[in-house]
Amino acid sequence: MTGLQIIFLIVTGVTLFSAIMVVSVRKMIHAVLWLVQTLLGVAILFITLQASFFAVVQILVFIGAISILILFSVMLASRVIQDSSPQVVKKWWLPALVATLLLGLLVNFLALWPGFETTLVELPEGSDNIAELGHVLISPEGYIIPFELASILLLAALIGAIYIAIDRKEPQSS
Amino acid sequence: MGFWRDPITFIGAWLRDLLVNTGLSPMGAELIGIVLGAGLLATSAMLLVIFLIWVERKLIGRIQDRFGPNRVGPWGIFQPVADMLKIFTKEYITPIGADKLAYNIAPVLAVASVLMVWAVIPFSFTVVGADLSVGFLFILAVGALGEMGYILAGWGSNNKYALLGAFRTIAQLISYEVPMIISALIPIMFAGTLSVTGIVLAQDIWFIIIAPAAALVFFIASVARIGRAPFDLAEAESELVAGYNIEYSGLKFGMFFVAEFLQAFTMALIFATIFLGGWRGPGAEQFPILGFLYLLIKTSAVYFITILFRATLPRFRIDQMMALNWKILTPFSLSIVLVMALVGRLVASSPDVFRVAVFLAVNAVLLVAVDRLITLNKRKPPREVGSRNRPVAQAEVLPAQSDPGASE
Amino acid sequence: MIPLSWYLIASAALFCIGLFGVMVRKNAITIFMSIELMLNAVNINLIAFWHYHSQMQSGPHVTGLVFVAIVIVVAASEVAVGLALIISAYRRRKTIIIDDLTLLKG
Amino acid sequence: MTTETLIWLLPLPPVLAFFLIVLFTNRFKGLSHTLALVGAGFSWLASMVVCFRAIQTEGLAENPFNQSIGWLPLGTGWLEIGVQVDPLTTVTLFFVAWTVLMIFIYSIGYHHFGRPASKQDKPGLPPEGTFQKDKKGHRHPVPSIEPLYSRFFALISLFAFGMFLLVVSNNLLTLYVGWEIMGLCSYLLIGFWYGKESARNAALKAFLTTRIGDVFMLLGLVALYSTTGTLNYQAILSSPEVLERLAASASPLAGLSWAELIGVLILIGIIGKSAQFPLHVWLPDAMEGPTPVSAMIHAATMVSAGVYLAVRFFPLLTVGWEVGSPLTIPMLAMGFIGAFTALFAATIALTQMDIKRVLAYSTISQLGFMIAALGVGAYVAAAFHLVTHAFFKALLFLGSGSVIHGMEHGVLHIKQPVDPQDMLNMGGLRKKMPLTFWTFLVGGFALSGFPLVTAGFWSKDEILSGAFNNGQYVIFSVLALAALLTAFYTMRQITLTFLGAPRSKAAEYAHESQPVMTLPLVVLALFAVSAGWVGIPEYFPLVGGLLPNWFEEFVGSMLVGVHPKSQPSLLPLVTSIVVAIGGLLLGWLAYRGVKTRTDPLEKPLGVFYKLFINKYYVDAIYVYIFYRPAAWLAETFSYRWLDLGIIDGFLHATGRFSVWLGGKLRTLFDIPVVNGAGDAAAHRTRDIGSFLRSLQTGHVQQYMAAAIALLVFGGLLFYLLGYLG
Repeated sequence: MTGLQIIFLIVTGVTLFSAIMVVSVRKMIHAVLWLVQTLLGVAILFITLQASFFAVVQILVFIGAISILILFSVMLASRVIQDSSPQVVKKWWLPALVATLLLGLLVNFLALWPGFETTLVELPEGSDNIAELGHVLISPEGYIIPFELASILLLAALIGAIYIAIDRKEPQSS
Repeated sequence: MGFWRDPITFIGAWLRDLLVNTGLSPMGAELIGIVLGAGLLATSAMLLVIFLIWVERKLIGRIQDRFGPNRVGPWGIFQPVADMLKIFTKEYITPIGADKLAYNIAPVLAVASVLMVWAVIPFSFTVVGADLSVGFLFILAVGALGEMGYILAGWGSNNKYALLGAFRTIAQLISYEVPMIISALIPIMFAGTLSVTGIVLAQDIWFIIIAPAAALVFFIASVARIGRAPFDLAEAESELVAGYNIEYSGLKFGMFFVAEFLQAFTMALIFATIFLGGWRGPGAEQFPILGFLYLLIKTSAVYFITILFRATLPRFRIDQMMALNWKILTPFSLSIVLVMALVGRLVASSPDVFRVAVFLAVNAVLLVAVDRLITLNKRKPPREVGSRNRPVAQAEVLPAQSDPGASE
Repeated sequence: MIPLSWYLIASAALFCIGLFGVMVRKNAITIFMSIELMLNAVNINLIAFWHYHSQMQSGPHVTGLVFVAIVIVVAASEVAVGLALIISAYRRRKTIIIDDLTLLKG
Repeated sequence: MTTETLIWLLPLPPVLAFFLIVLFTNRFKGLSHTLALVGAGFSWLASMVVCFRAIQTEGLAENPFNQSIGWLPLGTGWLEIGVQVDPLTTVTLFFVAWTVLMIFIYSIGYHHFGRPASKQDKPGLPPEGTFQKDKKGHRHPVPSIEPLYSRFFALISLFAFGMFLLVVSNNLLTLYVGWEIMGLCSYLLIGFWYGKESARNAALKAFLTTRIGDVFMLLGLVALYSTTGTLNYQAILSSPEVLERLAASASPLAGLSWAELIGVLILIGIIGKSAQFPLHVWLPDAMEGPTPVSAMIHAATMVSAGVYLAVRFFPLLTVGWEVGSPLTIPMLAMGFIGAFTALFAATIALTQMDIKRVLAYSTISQLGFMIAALGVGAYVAAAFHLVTHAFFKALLFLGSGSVIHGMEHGVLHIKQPVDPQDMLNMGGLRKKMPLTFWTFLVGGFALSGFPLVTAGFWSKDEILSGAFNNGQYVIFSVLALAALLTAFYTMRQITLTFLGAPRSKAAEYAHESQPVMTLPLVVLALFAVSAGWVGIPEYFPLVGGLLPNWFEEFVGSMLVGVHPKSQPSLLPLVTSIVVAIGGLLLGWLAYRGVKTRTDPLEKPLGVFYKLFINKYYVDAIYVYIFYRPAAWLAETFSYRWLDLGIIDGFLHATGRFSVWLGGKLRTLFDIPVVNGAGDAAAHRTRDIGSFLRSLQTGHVQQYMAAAIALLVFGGLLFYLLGYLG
């Protein structure tokens, strides 16, 4: 049990607990806060995996943009969401059973793989070379086409979101 | 001699040796050192704010032809301390219907997000909290946590004004993040790294000389991001009472207050670091203590300019604020990045003097062009909202002034 | 150091929690948050395998990171469009409770 | 740049100008004419450079500038197109470039550039003028700018392209392309004021009439290509074997060799283009177009293209002929048609009162001279007259345009409808428009062949001597008579227009045109005089031999075998001097005192006058012979009988039958069988659907739960199977 393992266990515990809170608390705002905590936990997991760039990106994108967007929409829609009524469906135990079974299955299948028990050692310095990542993303031998597709996807999402959410002044139907 | 050259490293080394000699494992000693250093840094930052508040009040007082604080201590220097003590003793009020979790966590987030920035700033050749390879991204990312704080404060207070203020703040912060990041791309591009230390080390020539246009955009955007005048419409007293923190009292309000000042100073610090060469200056490598001094001087200069901004410029309307961002700064910063990247490529291997001359010329052309464009496209004045004939208090119905001699 | 299996199990657990949330929550926005959880689980997996791969090949291999970047892009686009859809649905139907949005009921 | 490249590029600037104007600058009038002028200017410059280099080159006739490229891959080889500059091309290019440029410049003034636009002006009608306030606030009547100004410049640019293309091409195909482009432009420009019915009709008439000639010409080209396998000039005209073979082989048309058949077919095309009898009827009507168009298309360049082609194909037309031997069939046809047309048109011109129509008939007449010259083998004389005629006829047309302009100004001023083109309304314009008068006088004298000074004298004299020397005395005398009449009607025109006293108030208020219009007049007048000096025959008394007869040497080198050297003979010389001076004198005597609106020739000529003024009733005859039957065929036979009766009847019967058949099919097959099966399938589908719909609860989460449950179930199954097996 090294220090890193202890840190990992604590962080994972907090993360999973927060995730459970996300899906179970009644107040939506609190759910968002728990979500933020989960995402932070995931970011720390990234750091333990020596992917600090993506840890930071995780915070920047998921917390800085996505959570805030969700927070906004929660506030906009809060008038109709009564926090007092139950937030889960009546037969919630059935999906819970299914999810637990799935978890068991996944772990079982993964355990069949010989690399499952590999211990991850520390990578040499500069393994998450951002410059290298940038080169790969825009080099013709690398991932230029997925990268461009992702750009187009972002643009399309931008335009689509504006188009969908725009408040059209529709004629008053009698 | 070593102490005077570089006191912090000296003390750190001494402390570590001491702890190890007492029987602690080296890792534990390191841990204690980190905790102590972080605590020290946060505390000194907080103390700095007290001083900053006094400086700002004094300066604005001078500009507005007043004395400013002048009662407590020499030149009123202990006035913020007195205020702080007063704030400590105030009662905490939690409004009915407030969301307790959000209401209480918001001020903490606000202060923490600012303090976290300090972790990656190199204060001298040897002193840096954490030399992250993605340091600059880290600065932006923790800014996102601050946004979280504001929106939670606005929501948790269960107050319409607070919520409106929070919305405005978030809209402003998210919007101005765009030109800020884009213009910050230029130092990153020239330095070739995201590490803040790397950016400082790359500044043999200050980046403000190479890219004054980008520095200008960055400065404007960062002033807007900290929500100071002329971008202080989130807490526009005449419109929103006090913005997102209207319902806060006591120490929680104090935390927001501190966060605001600290943020202003931190922005000056970031600007000084990435555009003004950070701690660099003559002899700063040999005598790292000089690095502190240089950084302090540069930061103070930038901070002084933000105070001048605040004291001299009137507040923007919200549509003007948005128009400035989306119609001018964002396209402008994009074009700066494009042009600078191209020009940088073209003159990459030229001698420094020539490079700087070319960059200055290009920046001048860009600035003039954008100025021309703004002037040419000056729109007709926006439609007036509301009627021109507003009810105005008539002189004859005003009560007679009872105390003409009352001072401020 | 930490075994790979821990990461994989944590990621699977996070994924299943997200899945559970998607299946049981009534509120469209919370369902969205659950989907974010699932995406994060995927990212943990990807980065863990990136680490594993780099370790096995003894040298940096950024391919896994590219996947992560694209997953993040997809997540961002999905949130933008999805939240716009929710707002739009809210405007028309005045509800975002998923049980009330059953126009396609047979 | 090599000369060949330059020749390739030479026609292009005007067509670029055309596209630019049409596509982009249609709204900007100044820009449009600038573009057109720049285009024409570039072509002019290139032409001058090419001409200069061509003249410098030794033995140009044997080794012309020539370059071909493969254009269309055929089964056996390439259809080639290319450019060529030989002596004939050089002289043609020279006068084309000059006249085109001058007329472009002139057009700016003619269409009142710089004047205000009038609201009453409609596109497709000549501008009617408007009022303009001067500094003191007085309203002056001023002409207004042409509404379709840009279109005009676009079209003449396209026209210039066609002409340059025709001139520089080295094969009949591109020549034909240019030929047809010019035909199209001619149609569009005659109908430029399409609001006038007369203009529309004239445009249609010109198009259809020239089309007759063009169809025959195309037949000639096809025949030529099928017999020789090429359309290249050099391959056909410069190789004696090909010509021999053509002359020797018999064509399917009885009694004609291939050479004669092709010659006759091409000759018909030439007749159509150059407005020879009997296809001349379109040219006088073409005067409905703006005057620069008349000058350029219908006097200087396009109608010359026919003659140019005839000159170019002289070796083919005359194959088997030598000096002194009997004429070939195409030559005979050319000689008699040309001579007849020359006289015929000259007589009509005697009686016309419209200033432009007189010139139109004179053009027909002069073209007849050239065709007749070719008919008698006077190759060089024809080419020479082609050049000089282009200059002085362009000059005359532009001068008449200037006169009309001046008269229109008078009309505007007196505000009464007076025909500004009627010569009986003019008179005394000499003092009002001195520059126009003097240049017009130069042009007129050149046309009538005033001895020694003018270019027309030298070229016409050569034609007469050519006819005389070849023993064609009939043709010679007819041409001499035509020349006399030419001088007469020219003097008649000058006298009526410029001399004497004004015969209407409009003429009193006429005044000189702008410099932009008079400058081209002056330039062309210089050429109308000096163009003759390059071809003074050596035997001529007094002045002969002072200047070398460069033209004959240069152009004459084109003819390898037959080279009729001009021989000294006094009779034609005396004749031409006498007819020229006599005609001019007679004209002046007859018309100097005209004060009323009657022609002094009306009484003495009697029934002939009526014949002349009605143009020998040719148009009326055409209406009876061609138009009426064609109209009957179209209206009664084709439309009433064929279309309505037979075709429609058949269609209606088919329709009724189909309706009946469809009804039967529907009641007997479609409803019971197809519909029944379809309905049954649909009903069953609906039943199954309504059973399955209960699965669709509309709750997304239930779907998802079901899908995941299925996955888990499958996984378990797989796991168990793996565990067992």
